[in-house]
Amino acid sequence: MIRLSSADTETTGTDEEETEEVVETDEAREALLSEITERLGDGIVAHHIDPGHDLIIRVANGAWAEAALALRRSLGFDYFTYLSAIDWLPSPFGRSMDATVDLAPSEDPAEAAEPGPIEHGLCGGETRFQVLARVYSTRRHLGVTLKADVASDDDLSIETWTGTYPGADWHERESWEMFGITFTGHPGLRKLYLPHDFEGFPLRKDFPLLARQIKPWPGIVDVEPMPDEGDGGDDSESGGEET
Amino acid sequence: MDVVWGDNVAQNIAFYVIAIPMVAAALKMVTTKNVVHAALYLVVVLVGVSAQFILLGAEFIAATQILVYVGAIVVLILFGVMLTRAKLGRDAEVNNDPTQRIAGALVAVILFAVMSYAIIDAFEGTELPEERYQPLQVVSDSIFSTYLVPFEATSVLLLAALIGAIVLARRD
Amino acid sequence: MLLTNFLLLAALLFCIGVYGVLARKNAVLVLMSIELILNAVNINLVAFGVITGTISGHVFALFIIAVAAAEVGVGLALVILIYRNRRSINLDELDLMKG
Amino acid sequence: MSEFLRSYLTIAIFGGLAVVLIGIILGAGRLLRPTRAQDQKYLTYESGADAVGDEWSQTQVRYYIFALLFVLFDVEAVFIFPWATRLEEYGMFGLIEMAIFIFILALGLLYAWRKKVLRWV
Amino acid sequence: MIDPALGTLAIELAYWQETLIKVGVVAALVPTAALILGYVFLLKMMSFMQSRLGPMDAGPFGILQLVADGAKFLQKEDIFPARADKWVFAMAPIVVLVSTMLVYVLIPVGPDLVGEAVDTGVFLALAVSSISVIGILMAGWSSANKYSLIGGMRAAGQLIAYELPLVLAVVGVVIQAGTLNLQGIVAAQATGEIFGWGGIGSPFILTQFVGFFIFMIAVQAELTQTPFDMPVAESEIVGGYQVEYTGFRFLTFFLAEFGTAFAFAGLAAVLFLGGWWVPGFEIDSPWLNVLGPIVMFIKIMAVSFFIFWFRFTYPRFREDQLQALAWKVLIPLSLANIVVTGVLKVVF
Amino acid sequence: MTAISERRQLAYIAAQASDARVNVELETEGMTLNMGPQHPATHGTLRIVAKLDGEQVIAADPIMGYMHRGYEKLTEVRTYPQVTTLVNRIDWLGSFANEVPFILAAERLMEVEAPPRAQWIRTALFELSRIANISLFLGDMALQLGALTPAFYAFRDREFVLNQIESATGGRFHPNFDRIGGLKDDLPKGWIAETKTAMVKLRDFCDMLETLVTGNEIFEARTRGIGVIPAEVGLSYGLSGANIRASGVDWDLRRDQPVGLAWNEIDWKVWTHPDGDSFARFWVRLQEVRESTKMVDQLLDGLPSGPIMAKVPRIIKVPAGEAWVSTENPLGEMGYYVVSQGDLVPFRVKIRSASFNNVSIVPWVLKGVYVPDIVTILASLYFILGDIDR
Repeated sequence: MIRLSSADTETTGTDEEETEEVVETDEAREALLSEITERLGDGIVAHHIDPGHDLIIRVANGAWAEAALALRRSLGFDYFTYLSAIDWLPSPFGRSMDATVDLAPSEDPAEAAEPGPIEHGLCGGETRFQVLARVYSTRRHLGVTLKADVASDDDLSIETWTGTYPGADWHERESWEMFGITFTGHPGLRKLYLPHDFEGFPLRKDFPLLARQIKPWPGIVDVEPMPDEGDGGDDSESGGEET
Repeated sequence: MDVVWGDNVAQNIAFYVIAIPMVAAALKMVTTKNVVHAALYLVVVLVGVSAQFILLGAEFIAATQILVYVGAIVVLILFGVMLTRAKLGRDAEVNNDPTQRIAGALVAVILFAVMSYAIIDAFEGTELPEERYQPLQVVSDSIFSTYLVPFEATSVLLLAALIGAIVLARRD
Repeated sequence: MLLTNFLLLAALLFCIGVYGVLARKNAVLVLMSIELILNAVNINLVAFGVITGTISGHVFALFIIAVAAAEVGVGLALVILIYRNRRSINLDELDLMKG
Repeated sequence: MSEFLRSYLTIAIFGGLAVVLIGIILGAGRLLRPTRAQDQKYLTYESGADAVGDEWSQTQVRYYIFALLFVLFDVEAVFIFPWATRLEEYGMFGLIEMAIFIFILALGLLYAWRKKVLRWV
Repeated sequence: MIDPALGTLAIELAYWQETLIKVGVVAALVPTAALILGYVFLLKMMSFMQSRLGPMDAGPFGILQLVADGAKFLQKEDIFPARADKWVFAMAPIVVLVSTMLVYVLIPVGPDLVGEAVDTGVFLALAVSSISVIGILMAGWSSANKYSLIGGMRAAGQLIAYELPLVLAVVGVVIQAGTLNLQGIVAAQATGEIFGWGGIGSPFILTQFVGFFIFMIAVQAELTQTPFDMPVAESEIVGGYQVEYTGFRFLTFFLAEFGTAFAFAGLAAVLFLGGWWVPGFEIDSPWLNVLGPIVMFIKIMAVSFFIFWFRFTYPRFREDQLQALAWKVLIPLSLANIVVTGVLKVVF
Repeated sequence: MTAISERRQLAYIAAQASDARVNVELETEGMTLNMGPQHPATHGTLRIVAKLDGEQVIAADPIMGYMHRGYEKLTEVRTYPQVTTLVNRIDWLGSFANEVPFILAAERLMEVEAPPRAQWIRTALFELSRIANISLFLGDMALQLGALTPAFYAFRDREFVLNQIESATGGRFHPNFDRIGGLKDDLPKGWIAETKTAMVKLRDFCDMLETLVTGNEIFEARTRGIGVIPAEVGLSYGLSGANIRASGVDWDLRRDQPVGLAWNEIDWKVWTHPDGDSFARFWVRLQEVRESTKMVDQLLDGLPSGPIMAKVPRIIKVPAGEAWVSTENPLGEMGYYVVSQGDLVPFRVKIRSASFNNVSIVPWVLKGVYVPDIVTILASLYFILGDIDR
């Protein structure tokens, strides 16, 4: 097929420079943060602003439901985006799966590689599991990502959001079946996707992905050349991680 | 055989061809344990009655029988059945206890004996007239002259039935 | 064609209907048996109408069909009402009148 | 008379014919079609899942009132037809008779309408 | 009563010979009618309306497609669901088809070409067509399936709601013709005059257009065709009362549906469009025994065209809307039509 | 429109309330009807268990998972470019649109930006996949209501768009065309003119459908006032896209959050409808398809020149960080929360698919409707099973 070059386009104009406004400070989100802080006070453990993009707030476990209520009722965050969870445990089956050493298939996953220390993402964390959710205000056109630790590593529970955002119902059910996090006060934590007698929590990092156990990670088999590099004969190099 | 065998052989055959399934269906109707089956047996009886009307020359009544009884009343009964209980298969609780059933059978048999005696005694050998077809207009003229008052009363009766049924079937 | 044929058939249907009314507990079945009786009467009416050569039998049969329609309508409405109140349409359980 | 009965005999023959026709076709089908019994085939279809609860359960369809209305108006139609064929002879008197009849039954329809039972619930 | 024998063609036949001929003709007619309607309308017209060709492989332009389908259905296993009520399940399609067949007997296609011209003609035709409700209820109940039951109930509710407008719409015609006999109705139209001009007779559609309108809507509903096809609504109850049927028993419902479409189109042609009479001929001219069937066929196809056109064009009503339409619009309208027709008949 | 529709809504709500009362009066035992997984109205394998009273729904419970493929788990063992092939199977009718937010999230973490030309082509392909997706809905909605014919027109005219997508990307359904830092290839010769012709055809299709369907009394009777979702309720359930715009919420991520795509450079309009019923949802989608065809025209007219690929490393390792990117996909808001720990593979990807939330309102909205309305409402909410189950 003949690929046309950019010259084929009739109008080559509109090259007005993309407004490269690298907003280092984000006033709207700063203001929002202070508003939320005002409402929640000590409930806020940490926060992070990605200028121009996002505001991430980590609230205390006990302030989880209260945060939702405050955001919806007082601050006009009417739109519920999602609710999910993260398992911060480094994969026992190897970090990033990009090296041959990761693949050592072992009968006992626990001893295959001792998991490294837990590295929490933005806003830090205390527990292995974190719940995260996002709400959005259709009037301010701003969204907030909320994070919270579960009660403790032994008690994976947190308050439900269903009272504030009914849409959280299914998301909480999903998090419950995938991570085993209990949402206290949820009207009916039933399996959403999995068969009702399924055992285990598939999205936990220590839940083995059977397909990978049977057929090991093939490595990066095909890396395309960049368009401007032509057919570059160095595929062998790029696919070098094959096992 | 002169009691049951009349002059016109073809018509007699027709009569028995219709009557025997009718009686059989009627008997099944009062003995089956499935309510929907009973309603369907009733359909057989009703269609049979309609055919007997034809034999008697009452064409319009026969068509009415089909339109109203088969097309409407049976449908109403089927609805009623399905609204209350219509299990597939047998339904244990449709009959009274055996003593009452035997008593009922006894009553029916005695009644039939008496009636058939009376009928044969009174009308034995009476032939129906060969020309017994009654055209529709005769029926019509009769309704709209002699029987005008019953006719109008019918409408009031139907209205009353409708209102009664609505009041009963709906609880306000 | 003998008159007695029809009269005996009607009598038979009538008696079967009577048996049905006496032997059945289910209200709908009792109603159906009553229909049987009414049909037996209709056959009689038309048959006698033919024998007497008048039209009255036919007309009365028509009126009886009309009455039967009204009767079934109200009867079934009653049955449905009873069913709704008592979850049963067995007539022997209905001793409301005994107080 | 016999002509009259004959015409209905024809109709009866036609009724019988329909039954015989289907009988023949289904009989022919029996020779052609396979019969391989498998339990799965005889299950009740309910969109691929096992039936919830009883395969058959009672519906509470409340169109009883519709059926009743239908019966009553059907009876009305039965009386209208003979009248319609003879209206020319009855003239104005017949017209008024029937108008009263229709009016009274229309009252029933109106009553049902006002009572809001003409709704599919 | 009109002599049913083919007397005017000067052929004397015994009753049994005549009946045999009629039986043969009607037995061939019902499937043929279903095939013609199915092919012309369901396959081809629908395809062209939907910008596709439709079947093209079986026979020239796919005219044998339905025959091939029929042969296929014959080879399908005849499955009775385990929980079904076997006898009722087996009988239901037969009841429906018998009710269709009986209507055919009554429709005249020529002065002498009629299964039977009985005096209660149109009344009897409407009466026997109402038997199909029982068959449908039987099918719905006996299948032991929830979709079937809902479909059967809907069908019954719908058929009874539209039986009445159907019956009442005809009354206007009966008042004008003064007879229930279908041959009489044709004769009444043939001898009628439009403001003193009798060139084309007086088809009742001109005076009974309200009746015709109601009749056609009711026919559409009686046939459970879109927009009134809730009893078989595929997207809701997946075929309704037919859902558990397989093979030829299933096809029987289809045959009955198309057969009934043809029959009702025929009834509409007789009642409203002048029937088999051709302008310019005497009402008892023997030529009409030849031309009549052709004229009737053309009229039936024209009426069927409208029936199927609506089928392919409209979405489906909801059951409550349909009931409301029947009870709140069509029945009062048809009652008013009767009264108005009666008044006009008496006054003029 | 508003005044009339408010009255309609009120009448509808009143009717519903009275129906509910009637039911309590009649207190009958219900029947449980199972719709799906193999049911024509469920576009795949959704299953709705509805408790019925007569033909009225007392409670409805959607059951899914028949097509759960565990994408969130699978992404954790695939490199970033490989994830693209996975995610374009989420909403299989608008595949290209699924790839974009994930790629954008990865780009943000890598602090790479695609060149303008790539962005514009991305936007154009995005809109094309929206047209391909929603035009199917337009036909299907009528089909679910029993009108067979519009579905055939929809399939016929959608083909024009699929052809264009195929000739640009090589794949009709699963293009896998988007790359971190740009696109796989530039557009083929003559594509722009062909696409514009196709857009004209699609506009004709929209006009035809508008006359064919929206003017139809039965269609209106079946959809007006059916399944009314007030804006507030819809938002709290997380309804997005046309579903929430049909409830009068003037919110479109293309306008309000134009993440690195060209939407804010062209002239277009966000369509809303105040009613919030099934008709409104259909109507808004119909307008959106037409609007999208105009957008594609503008995008192709204004296509900037330049490279289509930014400089990115051969083997993509994404620096540690977290990013949330969502776009206005054909079905609604679709977003990815990507957590990277500096590896070849993502540490965790939360896939926020639109249909999941759109369907979660089903138990609420189906309460008290008739069985036929289940189909109407499900069709008008428009979901793709893969988008629910992921």
